[in-house]
Amino acid sequence: MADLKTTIGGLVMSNPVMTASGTFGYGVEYADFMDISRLGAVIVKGTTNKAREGNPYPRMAETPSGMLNAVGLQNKGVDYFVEHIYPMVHTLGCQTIVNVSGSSIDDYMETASALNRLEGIPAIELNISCPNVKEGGMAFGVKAESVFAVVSAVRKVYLKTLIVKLSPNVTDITEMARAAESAGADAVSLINTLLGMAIDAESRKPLLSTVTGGLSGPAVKPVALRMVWQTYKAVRIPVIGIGGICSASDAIEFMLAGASAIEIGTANFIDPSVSVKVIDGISAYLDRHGYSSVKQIIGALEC
Amino acid sequence: MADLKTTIGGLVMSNPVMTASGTFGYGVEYADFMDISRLGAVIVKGTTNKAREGNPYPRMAETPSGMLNAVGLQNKGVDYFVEHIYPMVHTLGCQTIVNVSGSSIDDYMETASALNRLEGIPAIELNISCPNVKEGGMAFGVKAESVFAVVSAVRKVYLKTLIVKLSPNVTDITEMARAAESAGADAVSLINTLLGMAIDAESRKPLLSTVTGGLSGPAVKPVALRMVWQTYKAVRIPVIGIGGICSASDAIEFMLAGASAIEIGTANFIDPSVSVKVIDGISAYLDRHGYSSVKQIIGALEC
Amino acid sequence: MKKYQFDLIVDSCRNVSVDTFLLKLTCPEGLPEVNPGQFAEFMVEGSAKTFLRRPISIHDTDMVRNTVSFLIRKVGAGTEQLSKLKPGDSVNVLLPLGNGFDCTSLRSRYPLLAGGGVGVAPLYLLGKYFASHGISPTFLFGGRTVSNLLRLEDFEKLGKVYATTDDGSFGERGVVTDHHVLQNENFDVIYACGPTPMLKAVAGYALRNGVACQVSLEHMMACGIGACLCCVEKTRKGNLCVCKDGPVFSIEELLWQI
Amino acid sequence: MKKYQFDLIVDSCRNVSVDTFLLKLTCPEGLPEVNPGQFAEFMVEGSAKTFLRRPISIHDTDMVRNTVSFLIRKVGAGTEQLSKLKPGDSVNVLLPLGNGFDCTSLRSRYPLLAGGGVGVAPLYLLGKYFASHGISPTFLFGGRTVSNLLRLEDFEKLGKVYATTDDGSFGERGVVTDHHVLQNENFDVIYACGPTPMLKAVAGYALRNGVACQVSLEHMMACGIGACLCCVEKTRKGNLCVCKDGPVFSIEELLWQI
Repeated sequence: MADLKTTIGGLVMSNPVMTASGTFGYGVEYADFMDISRLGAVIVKGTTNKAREGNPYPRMAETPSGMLNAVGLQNKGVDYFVEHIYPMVHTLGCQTIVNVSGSSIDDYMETASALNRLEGIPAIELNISCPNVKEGGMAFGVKAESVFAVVSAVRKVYLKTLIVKLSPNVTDITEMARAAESAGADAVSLINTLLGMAIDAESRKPLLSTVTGGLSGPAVKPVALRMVWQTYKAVRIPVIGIGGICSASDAIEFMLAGASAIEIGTANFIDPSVSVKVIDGISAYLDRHGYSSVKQIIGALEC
Repeated sequence: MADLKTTIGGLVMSNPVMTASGTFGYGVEYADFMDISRLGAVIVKGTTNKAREGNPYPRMAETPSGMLNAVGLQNKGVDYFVEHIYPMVHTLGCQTIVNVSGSSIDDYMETASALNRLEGIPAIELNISCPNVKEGGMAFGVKAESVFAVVSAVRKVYLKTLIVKLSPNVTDITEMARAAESAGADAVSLINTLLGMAIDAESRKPLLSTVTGGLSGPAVKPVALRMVWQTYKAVRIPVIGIGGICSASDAIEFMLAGASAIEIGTANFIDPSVSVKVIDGISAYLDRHGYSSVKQIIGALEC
Repeated sequence: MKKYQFDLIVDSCRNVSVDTFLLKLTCPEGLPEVNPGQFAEFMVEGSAKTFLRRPISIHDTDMVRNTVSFLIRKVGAGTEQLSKLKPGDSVNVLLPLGNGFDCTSLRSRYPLLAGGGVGVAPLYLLGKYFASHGISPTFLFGGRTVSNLLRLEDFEKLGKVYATTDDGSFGERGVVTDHHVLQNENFDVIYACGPTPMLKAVAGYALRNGVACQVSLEHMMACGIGACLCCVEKTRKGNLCVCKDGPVFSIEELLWQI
Repeated sequence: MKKYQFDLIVDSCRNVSVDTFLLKLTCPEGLPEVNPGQFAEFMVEGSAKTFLRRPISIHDTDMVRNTVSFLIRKVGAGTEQLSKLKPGDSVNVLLPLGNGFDCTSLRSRYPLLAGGGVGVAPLYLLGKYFASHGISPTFLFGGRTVSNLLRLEDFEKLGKVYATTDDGSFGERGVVTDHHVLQNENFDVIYACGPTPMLKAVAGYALRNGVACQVSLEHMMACGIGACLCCVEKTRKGNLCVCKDGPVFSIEELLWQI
C-alpha cells in the first residue's frame, strides 16, 4: 500500500487530506459521521483576536454546483479558543490547524502569537482572503505589498508552520504567492472563495444580507485547479489545493497540478464523511497506478 | 405589454437579448430552431484581421454546471467575413454585431476599420479578454493602461457603437470598465470566460490541448452578476451582462444588477431556442410586475 | 444525541394534497431515537438544480417497524425531486438533527400545538408524544385555504383539532391567532411551527398572555450540524445556529420585535 | 437538411448487453428523413454531472411508425442517465445532425461496413439503406470479447456478418483488419465507425488497397450544429467541425498519419 505521508514545512501529516476552515467546525461536529483522527489535519474556523458576531442572516445562497456564503468570520475570539476550544480539540486525536483572520496587521499578529504558545497546534493558516468582512480579510490578499507586509509581520511572531491562504480574486495569483513566499510563508493554500452574488428576481433583492459573498463548490474547481497549477510553477514552497474537491479524483487532479496536500470544504456539507472516502480513494489510485508514495503524483501532470 | 426596446449607445434593439460571440455561429446555424430575427442582436464569432486556425483538438471539457473551451479564435479573417459572410448574415433580418479580436493594437484597428465600412453592422464588440490565444486577447484586458490604449486606438477608426468585452480575470473589473469608458467605449460587456483548467486523473493529462481554457456556464453566474453590479455602479455607459444566463430569471437578475442588455452564451448549446424563451419570459415578468418598459428594471436591485 | 448518515429505503411516497406528499422511509440499520421537532438533511440526487442537502422536519416515526415519515411540500427543485422517489429507492439522509421541542422540563398538561401550512409536520410526532403520556394535545392549524390543511383526520386521532383559513373555506376565517379557542382556553405551553409571520403572531399572543412558547424556525441551511454557521438566528446569546441550537427556540431566547 | 428540436417519447429502453442498451423513441410530430450516419444531440435531465447534450448516432428509423432508435453504450453519467429512461418518458433531442455516409455518389455495389464496439450503431441504418436498394452489404465487426458484439442476429438479416474479438471468444481472434474476409473479397467502399485506432487501421487498409473509405468520427461536442467549433478535426480544408462537416469524412480529407 502506497505511503500517504505528507509534509508541509514542519507539519507532518498521515495523509494529504485536510478539511477547510469554516466547513468542518472544530472537527467534533463531524465525529458522529466519521473517524476524524484519520484526517491529515482539521483546519478549524477563522479565528480573530476579538470575538465577532458575523454578518446578519441570510448568509448563504445555493448556486449552480456551488454555494455563496457570507458568514463573516463569526467566532468567539482567540482567547476563548485558547481557554475553551483548544483543550477539547486537543483530545480528538486529530491534528488541528487554526485559520487566523483579522482587520489589521496587529490583529493578525496578536492572534498568531497567542496560538504560537499552544503546543498542540502545529500550524496556522493565515486567511488574507476572506471576502465577507468589511475591513481587512481579502483587502490584504489582493496586493502583493500587503500580502508581504502581513505575512512578514506574522512570521516574526509565529514560529511553527505558517500557511497563507490566497484569494482567487486577483489578476495574477502567482504574484501573491511569491510575495507570501518571500515574506517567509512555509506554504500557500488556494483558493479561498470567488467573490459572487445572487439575486431573487421576484423580490428584486439580493439573497445575502451582505449583497456579495464567497462562491465555493464544484463550480469553482476549474478556476482553482488552474491557479494551483500556475502557483506550483511559480513558487518553491508547497501549495495546498482547495476548491470544489468532492472526490478522490478531484483531489488527485489538484495534486497532479502541483498541490502537496488538499483541503475539502463545501463537500463536507453534502457528505459529512466525504474526506475519509477521499483518503481511501487516493490510496487506491496510488496502488492502481503503481506509485509507492503520494509525493510521486505532486505536479506529475504531463503537458 | 411592456416595451422591450433597448438602446446601447447608437444601437437600438427590439429587446435586450443578444447571443454571445462564439456560441451562436453567424446566427444562421440556429435558424432551424428559432426565429433569429426576434433577437435583439446576434454577436457573431471573434473575427481577426487575418485568418486563424484556432487551437488543436481537444478544445472543450465539460465541468460542473459549465464548460471550458479553448477554441482560440478560429475564423477566416475579416476580409472573408466582409466578402462572404456579411452578404449572407445581412439577409437574415437580424441585427448583427461583430466580435473583434487581435494580437496587437494594429490588428484590432485594421479589423475595426474594415467593419466600420459595413452599413449593416451597427456595432462591434471589442474582445480584449479572450483567454485562449497566446498573444493579445486577455493580455489587453487585465491592465487599465492597455485597455485604455486599445480602446482609444479603435475608437479613432470605429465610428459606430463600440462595446468592450471585459475579462473577469482581474482584481478589480471596475478599473478596466472605467478605462474603457474614458477611452470612448459606448458600452462594456461582461464577463468573458474565467480562466480555468481540467485534468484527467487517470491519464494524468490536461483535458484541453492548451492546458487552460475559458470557463463559462451557470457555474460562473454568481461571479458575473457581482461584476456587473460593481461595474454598473462605477461607470455611466451601459453595461451588458453575460455569464451563465439560461432563463428569463437569470437575465432579469443581471438587469436588476445593472445590465442594460444581456448576452446568452453557453446555454445556446443546451437549448438552441433558449433565447426566444428568455425574451418571452422577460416580457411576462415585466407584465406581471406592472412595468411598462424593460428600462425600469435596469439597476432596480433593492439593497 | 448521536447523529447518523443512513441510506434509507423508500417504503411509500404518496400525495396528501396538491403540493404536499408523505414520504415514508425504512431504516434497515434500525431507527435511532428521535425527539419531536428534530429534522433530517436529505441528499437530493438526480437534479442539476440542487447542490445542497434539504433540511426536512421529522413528521412521524415507528420504532417497531423502523420507519420514519416526512410530510413535504413541493416548494422547489429539491422537494420536487424527492416527490419522485419510488418504493425501493434509496435516499441518503442525516438524522436526527437539532434539538426538538422541550416536552419534558416544561411539564405541560394542556399544550397547544399550532401549525401553519406544512409547518404541521413536526407537530404530529409531538402530538403522539403527548398522547402517549396521557395528555390530550390541542391542535390549531392555519392555511390559506382548505387544501393547505394537511392530515386533519390523523391529527384528530391524537387530540382536538381547530383550524383557520384565510378564505374561510374551512374552520374559522382568519389566521390562527384570531381563533376563538385562544380566548376560551388556557393553554400552558404553545408549540408552534409555520411561516415566520404566523410564528411571530403566536409568539405575541403567548407573550401577552404569559404562556410559555416554543417555535420551530425554518432557516436556509447548508451543513445541518452547526459547522457552516449559515442558518443563524440572532438570540440573547448571540447568533445561534438554527440547525444545531434549534430548530426549536423558546421565544424568550429570540430578539423578535413582537 | 432541416434540423429539429423535438420532445421524443420513449417507446422502449432495453439492455442488449451488459453495458449497452437500445432506446427507441417515438416522434409525435412525425419523424423527418434521416441519412445513415447522422446523429442526434440528447438533453440529459436529472443528472448533476451532465451539463452538455450528448451526441449519439442514429441506429435505426421507422418512417411508418415515426420511431427512431439509438444503440447506446453506458460510458459515463450522461449515457447512464439515458439508460434509466422508461416508456412514456420524454426526452429533448436535436436531429438529424451532421452529414451521414455518402451512399449515393460513391455508387458502391460491394460495400464493407466495419464497426468496432458500439460503433456498429450507425451501420444498421446504412445496411438497411443498401439492402433496400438491392445491395447486400458485408458487415465486419470487432470487439474485445463476444459480449461487445451487438445485435449480430439483426445485422445478419441485412447481409453477411463477420467478426473478430481480441480474445477469440467469437469470430476470428484479432482486430478487424486481421480478418480473412479482407484478403478474400474485393470491396469497393468501406464505411467504418468505431474507436480511432480501429478507424486508422481500416483507413490504412483502404489506402493500401485503393478502396474508397468513409469513417465516422466521435469527437467530444458541445453544440452539435457547428456553432461552438469545439469538435474540430484537422483536414485538408483546415479545422472542420465533426458535428457539422462530419461526423463522416472520406479518409482523403483527413490528415491522419497512416
